[in-house]
Amino acid sequence: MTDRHLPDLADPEGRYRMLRLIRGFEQLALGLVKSGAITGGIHPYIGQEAVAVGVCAALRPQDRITSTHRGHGHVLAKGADPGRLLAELCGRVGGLNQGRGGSMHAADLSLGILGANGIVGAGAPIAVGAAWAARQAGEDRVAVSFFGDGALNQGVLLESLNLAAVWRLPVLFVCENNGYATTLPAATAVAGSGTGRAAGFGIPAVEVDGMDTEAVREATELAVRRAREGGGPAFLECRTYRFEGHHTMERRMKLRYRSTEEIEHWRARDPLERAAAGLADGRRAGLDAAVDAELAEAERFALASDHPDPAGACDHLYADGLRPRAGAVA
Amino acid sequence: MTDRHLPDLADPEGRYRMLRLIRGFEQLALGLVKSGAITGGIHPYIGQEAVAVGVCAALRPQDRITSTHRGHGHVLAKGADPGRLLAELCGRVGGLNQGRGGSMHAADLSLGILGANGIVGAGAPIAVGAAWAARQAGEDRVAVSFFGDGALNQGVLLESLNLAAVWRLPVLFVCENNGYATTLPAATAVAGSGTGRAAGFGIPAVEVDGMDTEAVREATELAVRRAREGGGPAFLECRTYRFEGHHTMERRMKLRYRSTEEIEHWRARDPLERAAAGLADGRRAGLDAAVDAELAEAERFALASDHPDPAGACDHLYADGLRPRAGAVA
Amino acid sequence: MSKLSYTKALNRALGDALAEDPAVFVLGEDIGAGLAGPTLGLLDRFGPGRVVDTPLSEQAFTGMAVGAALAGRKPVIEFQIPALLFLVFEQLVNQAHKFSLMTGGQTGVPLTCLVPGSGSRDGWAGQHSDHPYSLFAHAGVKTVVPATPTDAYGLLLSAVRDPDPVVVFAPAAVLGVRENVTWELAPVPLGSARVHRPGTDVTVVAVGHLVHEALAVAEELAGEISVEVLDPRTLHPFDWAALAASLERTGRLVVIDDSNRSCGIGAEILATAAEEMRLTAPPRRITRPDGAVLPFAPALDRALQPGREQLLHAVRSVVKNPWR
Amino acid sequence: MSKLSYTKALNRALGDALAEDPAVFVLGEDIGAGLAGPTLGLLDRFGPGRVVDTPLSEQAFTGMAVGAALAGRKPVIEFQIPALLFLVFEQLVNQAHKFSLMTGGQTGVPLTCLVPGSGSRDGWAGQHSDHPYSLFAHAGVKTVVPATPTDAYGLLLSAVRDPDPVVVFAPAAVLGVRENVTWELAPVPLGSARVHRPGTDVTVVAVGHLVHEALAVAEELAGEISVEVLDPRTLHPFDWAALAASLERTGRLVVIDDSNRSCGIGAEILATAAEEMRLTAPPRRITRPDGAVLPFAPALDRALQPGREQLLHAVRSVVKNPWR
Ligand SMILES: Cc1ncc(C[n+]2csc(CCOP(=O)(O)OP(=O)(O)O)c2C)c(N)n1
Ligand SMILES: Cc1ncc(C[n+]2csc(CCOP(=O)(O)OP(=O)(O)O)c2C)c(N)n1
Ligand SMILES: [Mg+2]
Ligand SMILES: [Mg+2]
Repeated sequence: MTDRHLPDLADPEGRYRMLRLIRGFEQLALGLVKSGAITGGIHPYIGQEAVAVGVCAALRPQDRITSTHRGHGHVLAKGADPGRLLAELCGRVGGLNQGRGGSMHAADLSLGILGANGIVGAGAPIAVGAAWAARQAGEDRVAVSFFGDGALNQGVLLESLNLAAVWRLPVLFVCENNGYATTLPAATAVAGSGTGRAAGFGIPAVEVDGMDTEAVREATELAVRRAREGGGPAFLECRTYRFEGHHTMERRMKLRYRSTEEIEHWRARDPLERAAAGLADGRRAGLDAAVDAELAEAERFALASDHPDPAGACDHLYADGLRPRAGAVA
Repeated sequence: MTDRHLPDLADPEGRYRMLRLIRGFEQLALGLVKSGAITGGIHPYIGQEAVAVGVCAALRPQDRITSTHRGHGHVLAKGADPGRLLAELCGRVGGLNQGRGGSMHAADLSLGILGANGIVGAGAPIAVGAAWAARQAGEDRVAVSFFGDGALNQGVLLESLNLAAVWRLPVLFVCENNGYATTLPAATAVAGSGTGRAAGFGIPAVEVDGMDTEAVREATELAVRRAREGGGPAFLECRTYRFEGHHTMERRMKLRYRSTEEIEHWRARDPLERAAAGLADGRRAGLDAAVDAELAEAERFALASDHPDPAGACDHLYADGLRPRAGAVA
Repeated sequence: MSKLSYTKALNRALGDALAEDPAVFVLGEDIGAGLAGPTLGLLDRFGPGRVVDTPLSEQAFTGMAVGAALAGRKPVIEFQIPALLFLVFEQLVNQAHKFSLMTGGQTGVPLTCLVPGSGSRDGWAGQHSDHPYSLFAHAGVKTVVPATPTDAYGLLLSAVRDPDPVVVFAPAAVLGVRENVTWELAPVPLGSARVHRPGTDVTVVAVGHLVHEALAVAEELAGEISVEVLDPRTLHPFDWAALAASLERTGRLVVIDDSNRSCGIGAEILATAAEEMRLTAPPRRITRPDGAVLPFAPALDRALQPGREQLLHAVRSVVKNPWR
Repeated sequence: MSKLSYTKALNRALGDALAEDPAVFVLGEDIGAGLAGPTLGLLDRFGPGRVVDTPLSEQAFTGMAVGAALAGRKPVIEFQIPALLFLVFEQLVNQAHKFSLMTGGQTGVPLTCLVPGSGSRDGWAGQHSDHPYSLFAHAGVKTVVPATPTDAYGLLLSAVRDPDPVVVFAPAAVLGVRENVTWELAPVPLGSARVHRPGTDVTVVAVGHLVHEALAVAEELAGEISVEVLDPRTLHPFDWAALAASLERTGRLVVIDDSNRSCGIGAEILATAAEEMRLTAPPRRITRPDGAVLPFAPALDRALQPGREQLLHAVRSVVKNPWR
């Protein structure tokens, strides 16, 4: 599965296909959480697909991204194999990370995917470092840091805005403002605004409709072009919404931080429907079928992949092969 | 020395007196560093006195401050006894902290001085917490966080701006922009501007001439009045300059990060001279003499105070009196 | 009274602490919704002035808690993940812990940090599965790991009342434990160990959820080996007198500890016992491996955690092997 | 070659590392000016693309270094104060250290952290005087504490070449040490201990600057007690084979370690020795007290640090007291 073609996001069909792939992947994953094939649950990306797809449509294969706890969409849109991502979620040896990372750490360094991340905000300085390295090497690669509205209040992210700005690095900060950090409304947590903050660091910042793939793509293209030409970082705030709970765990809880009306309001703005509306007549069904087939194959691959051998539980703990002392001495 | 009167900063004479006290205190301390009576050196505040005095002139005794590694000016202006501060710098039992804290940790909780601090930016959230506590108690106390331009890039400080803003707390953030964080020019380290950043968090922010005590006082009064009335935090950027090196250690090094012209330019704007110009004819000499007498007494007090007994080295390690196990068991 | 769950015990301790002392307040992420359990219902009962939902700014709100403590309040912070303690190491260890000594005793910092769900939770992987209590014992912050619901109640209440910073770890693996409580819940002094089961051949010191594993092993070995199970409850300050008394009886020591091996609390217990106490055989410890990072796949995750089989083996071997 | 100072050795290692591998770069605060010593002259020699002065944003620039490492670079961060490591615990322990395992071996993070002036510096007080190396040994980050100029050179060079994160502590108390170097400077493998002085009665394991104290004590006791002085040099991974070999000879162990007592490397060494090695008498350790905060006044500061007198006493008592 390693020599597969990278997904083509250059045209609207390709982008719709990816939106649909992410949506279908998450639905498949939700089922596997329920069945127990995925342990620990996931943070579903459903509803936010336009951001990952719109941004990645403006990137090149050698560009790099850092992602979040809610990372499947970014990882897929940047080109990761759905079967290997799903195998990772299932903790199998065929997974992107050999089953060692799981949902929150899915990475494919060969595709410039420097990892989902379990710590809010942690990806931002990593993207800054990748951008710095590219700039020093004279390459015109950019780095994208995806993060949520919650991350706007993380010190390391704010420090990263300054580093990127003061060094004029080719970084794109993409804030996916889905209105909530878990149960906390952004309105009561984020003073000022995301774009206002970025502007305070001297970073050009725009707000984009995060339910509109094309709007996201266009804004990203502008920012990325400027960054490649040495114009420094940019900040995109994508107003979006997650249709599901924060985490699959939420399904078992009775939380009331979002009203049914609010959820319905946003569901009516489904990015998939919007993208589908732009497709040529009759194309949708074919694309859907192709995606469904790909997902079926991904599921087959993932579930056929072996569980890792517990004897290798410490494999890769050190890159130099150092074996740690075991936890019990007989 | 505990029932001394708090310094009166209500009129220009009182403010000049305090400027002169801080200046004289620092010069005295510089001498004691040289003589070895003060171990470890100090970060002299000389040149920046107008900020401490201007800000504290607008405060009440029950207001609270958090300070920095360069804290003597703030601590004195908020009313600490110069003799006890000097004794602290000399590590004597008569010191503010019984000789346990030294220059970088000088504190007098009874005066609302929550401590100098050895970690850049660390005082900011502490001031936020003090302001929160005051607000919850229904008191109209404010809290002031002093910090340097270097701290503008510390994550915890940026997070603190958000907390203060989103909770509308009575905190005043006072940035003393002296142009450098050690050797690093603010111009190459701080993207955007301090005030721009604060504004990005929705905090009213003004720039003030930090060499002008009256300008600082007036800006502080406005901000403090609004904060007491529930109007939330404010941010003051005071453009100032340190006449000495970053730390007394610097005297032994040949560093060239500041030009002689630049230093001369700022020395010509000495806040003491400016304040002196506003005094009634002939008053200056008398005030100077009074301050010199007070400093002589402070020195006498400090040097007469006992060195602490090494047997008490772990005293106060825990507030409940817990004695730690010693480092060696016979 | 009937079955009390561990999480409910934490919840009750917080409620009682808030009720008994107006200086107490609780802050953290999603605590209004009671997401993690210990704060459930507290917002309704005490209002937003005492139960404070915070933005995602661990450093600032921990520093804020320090400032509030300096102004006379008693903050309790709930952290959603053990790794968040890494983010606030400066505020906790370098500020809160040091204020008392550095100010020459002018003030303490009565701050409590509660980490419900520490250690491994199946499927949460490398960044959410640490058990970093030994780091705080090393730094000198009071460190508590309750093993039972009543201890969870009593230790958390004492932690909140304590004038110093305290970190309370509530291991994920005990959150579901329930206890039949027939007596009045009461505070448990910090620094006091508990002998869960007396024995004469070997002392097993077990930390947190591993107390239950140790009890199971003791039961399994009953008749063959008489195992004393000692729960230190507080890792710093440690109840060394209780350990010494136990070793006077048994002379043999096995520690089971869910932190990384090197410089963990297991090391400390073995070292102190070897230095100062009666040992008739080489001691043993069961821990995570050195520098462990828990892999995601459940079987790998479990393979790195100390377990019953290893303990059984260690207890048997300690009884067989005197000093060489 | 003539007298090489410890700081100069660090400086030379950085220069050689930058010269030999274009992937290497150095970053930190005031490193262009060479304020702390180890980076002196490097900016002039290698330019601002390889020697990067950073804003005061420890978390972001440490995370940035991780990102640069993932993109193929080999960053070396100089930290001005040991406590700054507390600020970046997340980036170092929870990100850099974990990437290799969590990515299933896709990448390592070849990041070196250098802390010149760790431990107490007279007059720098509570927040600038920690010696937190045991925290990193516990977390599993490779941890190095060189005691001599040639070791400082050799270990730092190996650290920079290493594919994993490494923290190098250069204790303030050895920065002034000079050594007559008559041989070619060379890398020293991580994880290899060094016997500074052979002996037959007691093994003294000394960390960092305390190696020099141990040598002085050994000299003072010569004729009375034959002391072997072992410098582990790397605390994680630890050269357990060297310790075992030494204890086969001596059977007696004293550790002198400038970190806090509980869960420090001293505890680890005693614990491992007690578990696995030959000990004919209870081992001893000299450390800072539990949870130590160094007070400002110089005499108080010194009172909390492990010293020669205590070591002398411990060595004598270990020789006198077999197991009871
Ligand atoms: C630094 C940090 N704090 C807290 C958490 C626990 N946590 C995980 S996701 C999350 C909410 C994040 O909100 P946001 O950044 O808006 O992303 P979203 O979940 O909405 O996609 C929280 C609090 C964490 N992982 N890291
Ligand atoms: C978080 C942190 N990083 C680094 C240091 C070392 N350090 C002490 S003062 C200082 C410069 C601070 O600059 P600034 O905030 O502008 O204050 P100034 O010294 O100019 O008054 C540095 C880097 C520290 N104490 N804390
Ligand atoms: Mg969100
Ligand atoms: Mg400055």
